[in-house]
Amino acid sequence: MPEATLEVENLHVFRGERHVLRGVQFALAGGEYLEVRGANGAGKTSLLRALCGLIWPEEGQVRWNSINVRADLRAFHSRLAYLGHEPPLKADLSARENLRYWIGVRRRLRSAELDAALERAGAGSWCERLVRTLSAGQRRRVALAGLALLAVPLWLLDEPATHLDADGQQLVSALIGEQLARGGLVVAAVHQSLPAAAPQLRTLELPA
Amino acid sequence: MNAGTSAAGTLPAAHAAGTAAPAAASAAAASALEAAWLALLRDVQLAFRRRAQLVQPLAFFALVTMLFPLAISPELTQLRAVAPGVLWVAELLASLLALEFLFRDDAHDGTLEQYALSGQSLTWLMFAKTAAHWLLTGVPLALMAPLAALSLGVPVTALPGILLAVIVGSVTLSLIGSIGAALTLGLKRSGALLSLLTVPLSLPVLIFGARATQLAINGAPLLAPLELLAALAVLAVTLAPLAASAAVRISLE
Amino acid sequence: MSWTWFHRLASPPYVYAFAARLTPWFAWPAALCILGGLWGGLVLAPPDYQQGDGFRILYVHAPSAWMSLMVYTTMAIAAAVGLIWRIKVAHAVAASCAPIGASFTFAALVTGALWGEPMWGTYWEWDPRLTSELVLLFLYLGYMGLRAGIEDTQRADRASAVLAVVGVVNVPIIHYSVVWWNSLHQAPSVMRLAKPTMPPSMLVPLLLMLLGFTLYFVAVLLVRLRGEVLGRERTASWIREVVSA
Amino acid sequence: MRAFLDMGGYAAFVWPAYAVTFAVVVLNVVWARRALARARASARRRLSARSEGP
Repeated sequence: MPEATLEVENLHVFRGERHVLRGVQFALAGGEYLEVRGANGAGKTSLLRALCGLIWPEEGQVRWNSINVRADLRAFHSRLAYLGHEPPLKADLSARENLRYWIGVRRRLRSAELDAALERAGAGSWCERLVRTLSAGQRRRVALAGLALLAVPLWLLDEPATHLDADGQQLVSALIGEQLARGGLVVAAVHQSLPAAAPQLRTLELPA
Repeated sequence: MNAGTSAAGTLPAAHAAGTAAPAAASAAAASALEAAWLALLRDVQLAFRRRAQLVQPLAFFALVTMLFPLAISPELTQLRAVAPGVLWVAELLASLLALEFLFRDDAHDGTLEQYALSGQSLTWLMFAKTAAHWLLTGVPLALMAPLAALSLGVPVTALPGILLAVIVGSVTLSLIGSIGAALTLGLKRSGALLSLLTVPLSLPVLIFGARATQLAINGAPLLAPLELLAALAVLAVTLAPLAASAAVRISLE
Repeated sequence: MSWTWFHRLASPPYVYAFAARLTPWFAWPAALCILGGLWGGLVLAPPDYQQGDGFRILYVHAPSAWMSLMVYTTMAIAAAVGLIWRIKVAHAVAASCAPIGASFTFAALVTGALWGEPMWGTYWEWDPRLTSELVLLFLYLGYMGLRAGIEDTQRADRASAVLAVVGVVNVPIIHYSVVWWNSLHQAPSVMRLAKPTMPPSMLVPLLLMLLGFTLYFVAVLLVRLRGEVLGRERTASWIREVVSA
Repeated sequence: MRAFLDMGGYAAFVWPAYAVTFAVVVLNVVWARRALARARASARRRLSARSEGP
């Protein structure tokens, strides 16, 4: 994976009347992990959504490899994966079908790869069940399997470890570690630090 | 970091490396068409998991056409005179009803967000979704239209023409509807507003469709209105997905 | 190419101050034109040889109908500019247009109906012009309904802008389909008024009214625009000066 | 004057049409001014809220 950088310069974001992000600034290089912390409503989600270009910042810019991402948003999107609060899964499809469609829209996918990723996420035994029958933690695991499958350099994760048991949290840490080892970048909004967080950990505290 | 890997490693390490490591190199991006095809398949498969929702617009269509004989008169000559209007108004209302489901679930569960961030053309994906919607509601409604027409005393010879007109017209209705459904995504209660937005834009379809139906009933050649309906459909195919994708992006902001 | 002039022109403080300064320059000429048009239309113009004095409704109906279309077009252009270049002021213009346009569409409908009764013997005739006007009213209502339904101003701006652009593409299609439909069902309407042979004594007041209403629209738009611009501005210190003044 | 007001027998249609149109003309001015006043008031409120707040 080629060396990649993410730079954020003086980001100001409003949600309605509220000035949520006031001049957020950071730079992240390949292999680095940024934890965004802050109380509820401090703007963690807004930051992630502004980073991936869903929200237009009132001021400031986001640069990927020194180029403003607005110049070619679609190319930037093909390099990133964003996981929101809720895993983007359809309740009426099985875990496996969900990944098949979700990931398949973005990249060609071999069935062996899919099985391996599900297995890795500990979903091997129940991946044919409809998502509506899965627990919140299980759904989260399916989403993590999808994340690994996307194979993109930039991960933007919103509370990746919620609903997960200790084992699952280790899985998150392991996935992040591998992503960093490959030279990828990870930005995660978290309540509390992940266990066994990477040595390349950096933090950003958002004021309430 | 080692601790993490071993704790989560529930399968052979080589396997895991195989999935994740070559990543960027081996992961060929899906083409726009592949992506659109998958988006369409997903919606079709989902719809068949929830068949009850598929039947609702059809039942509604039948219900509305049944109201007219009861409200006007059971006399077939009278019904035949109003049949084009009845059919198209029922068609318009039934397709409106079905629109509610077009994006709502996808907006709730984050699917739309993932589409918008997929690096694929959102316009194509919206087109695929609308195509799926048309296949699942527009086509069945169109197939029901000849039956409803029969019940209104329309001669059998008129049915092929009616079927053709409704099929072509429903393409435009679905596409216009996709714009309205996408625009009202950010709203808590959208029912009446959705109609207010889409019905005025659908008037040309109603006019040409009803005319084609009238001509079919009279046994006259109906090429002229059919051509106009087809022109509308072409225009809608080229422009509506653009507007719908813009609206979806706005709803995600 | 330098865009600085453009951005200066579109910057909220500039627009606010400029709009305030410009308003009287449109308002007074508008009043003069309208008064002149009224005098000419009600007093100087001779009665129509067919419609007698009834034709004088023309002098309010035609400007209202003109406003309804002109305002919608302005709104759609402003919306498109706002959508493409992300200019807040353009969205503010579009948002200011809607209530003005809707009210004049309403006026065009009512005056059209009042004209219809003596001419056709019925208040409502499914004549293509009135029908299109009615559809236009629904387009305006949809636009305003969508704006009202979305709480966040920026999202409301952009969503309604998409609707306005879609609408303006559709307006001619709707109009021609209505004309086509109408031609199937009845003879051409009696209401053929914009006759090129209209004598100057009738035509000049009409042109004065059209000009007056257009100027009036700009004046009202400028007042509304200031409010909309102010509501969209969140940080700037210039608000303090404006508000305390 | 009487003849003018009578409008050749069309008074019942001409004058209401003018009345409606000019009601719309006047109301638009009133609404616009009121909208501006409201925007100013709310801007003032927001300013004071901000200066008191953190």
